[in-house]
Amino acid sequence: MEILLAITIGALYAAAFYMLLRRSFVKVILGLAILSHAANLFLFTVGGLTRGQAPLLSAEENGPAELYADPLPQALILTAIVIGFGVQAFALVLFKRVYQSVGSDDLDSLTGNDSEL
Amino acid sequence: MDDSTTDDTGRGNDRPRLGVAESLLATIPLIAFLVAAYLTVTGRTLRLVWSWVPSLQVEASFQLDGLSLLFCLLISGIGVMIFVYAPGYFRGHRDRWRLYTWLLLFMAAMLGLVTADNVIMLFVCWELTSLTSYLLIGFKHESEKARAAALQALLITGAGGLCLLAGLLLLSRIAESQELSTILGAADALKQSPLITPAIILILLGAFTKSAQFPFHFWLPNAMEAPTPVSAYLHSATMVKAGVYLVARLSPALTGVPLWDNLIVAAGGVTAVVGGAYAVRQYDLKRILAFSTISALGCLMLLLGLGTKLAIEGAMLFLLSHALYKATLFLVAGAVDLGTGTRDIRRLYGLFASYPLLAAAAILAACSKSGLPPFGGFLAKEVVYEATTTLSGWATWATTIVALLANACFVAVGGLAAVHPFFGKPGEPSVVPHESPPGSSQLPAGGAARLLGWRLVFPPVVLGLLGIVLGVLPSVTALYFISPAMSAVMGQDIGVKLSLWHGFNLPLLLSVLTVAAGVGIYVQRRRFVAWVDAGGILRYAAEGGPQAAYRGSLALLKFTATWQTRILQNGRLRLYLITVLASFAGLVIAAFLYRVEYTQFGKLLNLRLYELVFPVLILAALAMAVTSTSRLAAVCALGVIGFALAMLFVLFGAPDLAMTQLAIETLTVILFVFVIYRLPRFATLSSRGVRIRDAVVSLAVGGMMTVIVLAATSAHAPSRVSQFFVDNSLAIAKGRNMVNVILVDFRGVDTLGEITVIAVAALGIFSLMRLRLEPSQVPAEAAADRTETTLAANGEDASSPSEQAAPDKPSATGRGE
Amino acid sequence: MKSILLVLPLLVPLSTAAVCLVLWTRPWLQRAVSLLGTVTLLLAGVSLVSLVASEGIQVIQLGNWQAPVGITIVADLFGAIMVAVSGLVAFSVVLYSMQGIDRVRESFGFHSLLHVLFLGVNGSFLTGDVFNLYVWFETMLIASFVLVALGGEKAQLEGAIKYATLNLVSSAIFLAAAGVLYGTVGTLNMADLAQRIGSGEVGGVASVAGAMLLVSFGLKAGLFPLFFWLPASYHTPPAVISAVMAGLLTKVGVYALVRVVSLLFVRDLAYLQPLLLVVAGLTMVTGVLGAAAQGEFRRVLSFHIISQIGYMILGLALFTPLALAGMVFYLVHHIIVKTNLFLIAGIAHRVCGSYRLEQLGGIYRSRLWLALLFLVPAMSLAGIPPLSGFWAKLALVRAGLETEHYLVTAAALAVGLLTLFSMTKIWNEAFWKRAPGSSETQTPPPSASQPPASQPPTSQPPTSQLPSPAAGLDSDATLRATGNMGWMVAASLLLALLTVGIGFFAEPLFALANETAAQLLNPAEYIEAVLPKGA
Amino acid sequence: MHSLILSTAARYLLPLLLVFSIFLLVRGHNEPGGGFVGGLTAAAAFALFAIAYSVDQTRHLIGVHPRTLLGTGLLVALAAGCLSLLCGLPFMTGLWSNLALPSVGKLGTPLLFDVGVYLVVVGTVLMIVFELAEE
Repeated sequence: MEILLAITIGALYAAAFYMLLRRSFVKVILGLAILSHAANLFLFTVGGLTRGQAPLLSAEENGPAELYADPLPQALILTAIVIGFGVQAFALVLFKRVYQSVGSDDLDSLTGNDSEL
Repeated sequence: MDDSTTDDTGRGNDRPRLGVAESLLATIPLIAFLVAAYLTVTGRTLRLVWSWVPSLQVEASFQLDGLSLLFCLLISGIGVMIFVYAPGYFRGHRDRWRLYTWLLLFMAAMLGLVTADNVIMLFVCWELTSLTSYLLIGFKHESEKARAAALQALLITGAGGLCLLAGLLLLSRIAESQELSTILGAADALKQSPLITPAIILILLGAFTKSAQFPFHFWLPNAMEAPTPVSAYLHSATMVKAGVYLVARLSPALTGVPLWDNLIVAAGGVTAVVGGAYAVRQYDLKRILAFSTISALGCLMLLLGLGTKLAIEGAMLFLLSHALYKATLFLVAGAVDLGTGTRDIRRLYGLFASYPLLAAAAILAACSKSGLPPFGGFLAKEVVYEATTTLSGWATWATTIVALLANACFVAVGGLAAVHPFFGKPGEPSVVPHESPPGSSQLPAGGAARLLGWRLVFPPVVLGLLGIVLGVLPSVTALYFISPAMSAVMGQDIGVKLSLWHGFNLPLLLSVLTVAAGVGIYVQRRRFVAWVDAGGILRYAAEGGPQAAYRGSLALLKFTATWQTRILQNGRLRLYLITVLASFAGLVIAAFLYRVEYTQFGKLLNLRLYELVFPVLILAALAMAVTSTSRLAAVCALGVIGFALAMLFVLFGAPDLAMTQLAIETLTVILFVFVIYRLPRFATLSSRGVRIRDAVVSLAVGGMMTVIVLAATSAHAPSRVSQFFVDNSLAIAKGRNMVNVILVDFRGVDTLGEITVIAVAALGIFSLMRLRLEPSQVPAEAAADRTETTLAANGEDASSPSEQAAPDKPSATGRGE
Repeated sequence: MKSILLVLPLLVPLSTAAVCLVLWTRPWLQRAVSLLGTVTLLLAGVSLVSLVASEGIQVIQLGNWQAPVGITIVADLFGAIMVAVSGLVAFSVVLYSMQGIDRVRESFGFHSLLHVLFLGVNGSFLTGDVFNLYVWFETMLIASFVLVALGGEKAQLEGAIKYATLNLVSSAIFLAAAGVLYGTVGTLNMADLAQRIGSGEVGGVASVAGAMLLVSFGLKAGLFPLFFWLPASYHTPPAVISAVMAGLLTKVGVYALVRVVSLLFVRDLAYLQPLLLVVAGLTMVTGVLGAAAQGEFRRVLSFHIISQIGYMILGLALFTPLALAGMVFYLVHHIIVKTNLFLIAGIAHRVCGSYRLEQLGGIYRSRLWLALLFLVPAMSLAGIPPLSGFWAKLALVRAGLETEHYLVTAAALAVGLLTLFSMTKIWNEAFWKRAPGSSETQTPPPSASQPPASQPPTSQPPTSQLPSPAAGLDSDATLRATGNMGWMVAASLLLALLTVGIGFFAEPLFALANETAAQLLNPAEYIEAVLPKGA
Repeated sequence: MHSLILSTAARYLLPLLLVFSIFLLVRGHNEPGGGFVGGLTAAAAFALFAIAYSVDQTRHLIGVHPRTLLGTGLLVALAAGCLSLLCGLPFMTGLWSNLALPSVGKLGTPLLFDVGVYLVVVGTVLMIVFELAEE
């Protein structure tokens, strides 16, 4: 399963980077979104996959040494998902505003800041 | 108005009285002078040490020996005269206090430089003199020429300073101490170290740039943009001698190292000849003096490089007499400039009637410069000739000829700078027509002389007279100045005897020859200049070549800078990204090559069929997202990826994660739909080749991520903390949902950061949507008193911040719809 | 009490930010709260340094969960010094912003954002947990994204896009690296990681994570060839925002690099060191060349940040006690000086109405105090002794010579000269040159002329001799009419005095830097403080 | 977007969803849920209301500006962490009362912290949705 997921992750990253390398705003934003998915799945996979029980302890006692999924990567990913959402939402609106302000959705047209000496 | 004239003093017509503070400025150097004089007369050497930065072995340590004291006397003594002179020269000038401040700072730094024992202390003062020199050369900072000259001086001496720092650090490393006194004591260790060669080259680069040695000399004539008192002080008497001082200071340890000796002699010899010969062909009084200063500095270097007892003796004598007469000539030049409004010797003649005292001072100085008895210059020249004629082999011939040439030029310069302006007649000296300065009228300035105050006359007269004192009291000179200084330079106690009359000998013959040649050059100036200009070699060496090299390197710097910035900072996000990805891939591959031994992927193949669904779904959605030409389809694909991800989370025991993922994914898709419909349709903007390139790069990086995942999962280590969560979540943290317990308790701070992030993101979106400042189109006049920004605020929000906070500010307008 | 001191650098900015949010419609209260917050921050930082210096590394296990279970807050000397300096920047910037930010931006959460930024910065300096570091990085980043774009001017938005995109990629790499570390070592606590990795039980894959971290932090630090976002964005927001970012943000990247290399991946130095040396050299050179090519005050300064990051990385790469001490000294010096230069650029802009050098001029003539104020940090940046930058450079150059890395040392020296060159370029243009458009200024009667040094900073209404070029006006030009700049000057003066003070009395700071270097070279001390023996 | 069905549904769904969101919040410590998901649910309820009626009406209904929720939420979360400081324990140490509520379990500072998260999430999502919806 890890191999399959590894390939999936690779594909996610490849797609994300390919989209990020586009000149069109929309594609770049999509790339950022895919990148965030890629990172989350990456974290999930390298954190150790367990086809085990959800990390919910039973109510009564500390039951038998059950094979719980490692809760820590889950918590990390949860944090990462939320952070990613916030950052992405901001980036999304930022791109939109740039489009309104520049009137073009070609990233290559935004060179004034850098190249004018 | 001639731009080389009075406008640099910025004075008005009325002559205000000097303030008390201004008229008493000279007492500051006077105190220093008295201290130095006391120490000189009592013959004491002194060492003072304060702790400064012991962690870096930097102490504020000062050693006052004969050499230091000689320099101290010059710096403070001439300083007294400069500070008497300057208030007269700058009377009423609005910027005069700035000048005095920088001058005082310079003097302090210079005194520190010649007394410092710690090499870092020395370097600190060295750089401070460069900096103050920069600020002083740029005194007339509204003139572009002055700014350029200041920058040139700073860059040349600054570059040399950095070399010097490296060289001094190398020396200290060999000698294992940063105290000069210790370094000088470790002469043997120094000479044996392989590092001595770079150290010598670096130190000499520092010394040569500071002391205007060929080919770094060209900044000095340009530095004449500084007001004349500054030129007199920094650029003839003191700062430019710092390099000479440094070489003299290090002589006890380094004389005898062939590289050291040869480099100094070579640079000094060339500089002496080039500077001297080129001085004669100048028309601006200050430039004449500047080139002759260069020549004198060359002579000093040459003598130090020879390193014999006589040579050192000559160097010290020459140092002393040169400082006196050159300062005199500069001060006279300044006074004349102020009185007549010009420094062009073609327009200066017959001024004796107007300024008899100045003329006297100038003649005194010129006599000393020409080496006529009984002046200090004569003493010096005799010893110099004695030194050069007692060398062996071809060195005698070479150095004697150099000395002869330089001294003859000094005689001619004396004539140009001191005799001609006061006693000359119109038409002298010969004018090369195409050299006449643009815009200068051919009207002589001789008659239009202004009255000068005593402050402008007294200092040159005193300094000129001191030149005689030096010569007529040779035993005093020897006892108090030359012997102690020589002892310091030679590293052993030396007593010198001087006398004005040596009998009829070779040096005297050479002296006579010198004066004759000098007068010849002066009289036949036109012919001499023509001879000098033949082939343009001298001109190239003195001005053209080094200047061109400087300008060329500046241009090259600017070109390289612009070129590389245009290439690197090209403004294209994709190229930035590709660079980042390439670096990322490169570094990770390097880490793999260096660090990862082998990996076992076998156990990872454990797969259940139903689990296949979601990865495949993701891959399909990805393909759709990348290739789709419809925005909606791409967003849908994005949603599918997110949902498939959530399902994977469910499969592998992460219900909380799945729940959050689903909720966030829904929200994200909604946001995308909201926003994307305001953006234009997909367009294919890149060419096919670019797309293929990008695809290759992305696939490579993606593949690398796959490999990282495989490597990491195969090297999986059991968690060191998870069992703790299982054991303690309920017991201590009172929660059965371990993920939630981690989020709010075990790692609650992560969550605190997380909610801060989303809160700020919301705030950011709020301000992005509401706050739209734009450079305005209103005319500048209106902009000055009212705002030129338009704020697009909706105004629906009763507590709209812009309304409340800045009611009088921008006019709130609706969004342009 | 100790334990509170350690978390104060987090609690104070966060609560200040939250309170400012609640006080949204009351800018005066926000200002007061904000200033109070930064004063507390500064005091807490300074006391933290003195505590750590006297009692060794301080540790708090948040939530009372022993490491490596929970999140550990660690203040070693390095971290504590950085917290104190960032407190100083916070204080001076907020002081400056009393007049230095336009009221419109201020009313859109400027103070909250600023304090969230400080929260992220301090969190990054103090955390002892890799993933928590990621969280603080993100906190800092999102706040800086919003600050860069705050106001929504076109240039700001363009800069923000590049800034955000590249930094998000960097964050994604960081996140993945944290995952690899957890997956292959089984812990996120840095001390625990250091112990595991140091013990040799962990395979090479962890080093791959190290390489990933290097790229991620390198991007945030602005190393060659990852710096592009910096010159694209740093000059676009108002000067006060640029100042705080220029002073602090890249330095957090440097801090993280140093922390990770010196604590976790000492074993990889064999191949990292040559790499870092090359990167340091190229960073120095490309940065300074970029600066030399610019004709705008803030752009020159922005490129210089890159160049000087190179010096710090040089210190890290040499990895000797002296080099690391020099690096620490350089960090402190640079934060103070660079912040100040941007603040001064803002004052100059207020005075002259432009950031473009060709439109500036005449400041030396008209406002000597401002010229001197500029001269101090500018010359310090160029390493002119005896200002603070000189000691930093001296230590690094000496360390380079001692380890016989002559080429990169030569580059460091040459870059120093080029720094001087570009600082004098600003000086020439903005300060010495006659103000453009001003005709041959009539010289006032000499008797009436006063030594300009005695002019009180605020006595002249700056509008009186404005060239008012229509181009180059932007929103914070709106403030020129208000004229009053007392707070701005005070903030800048404070930093300038510190620069001079550190220069003339370098010993205390350098001794501290030496101790810091010793701590950095001895990770065992850090590990032991976080993970008591037997835990 | 004025549809009678939608507006009626929204009117009744709003309180239901809000109650559900609080349920998610409080049970999060033991079962899947928590402040984040709870906050999202509450925000969704308001968003639905905004779609059915209008943003203005929703703002009016909530009564405070979303950014105040942000500030308050942050302060609540911070206060939850700081309480332990008063007892001389490290920041963020969980303090528990012996009081237990049905289906919630014991009350303690972690729950308070989760309330802070809940508020921030509601504030964030509402702020974003309102801004984008109003355009």
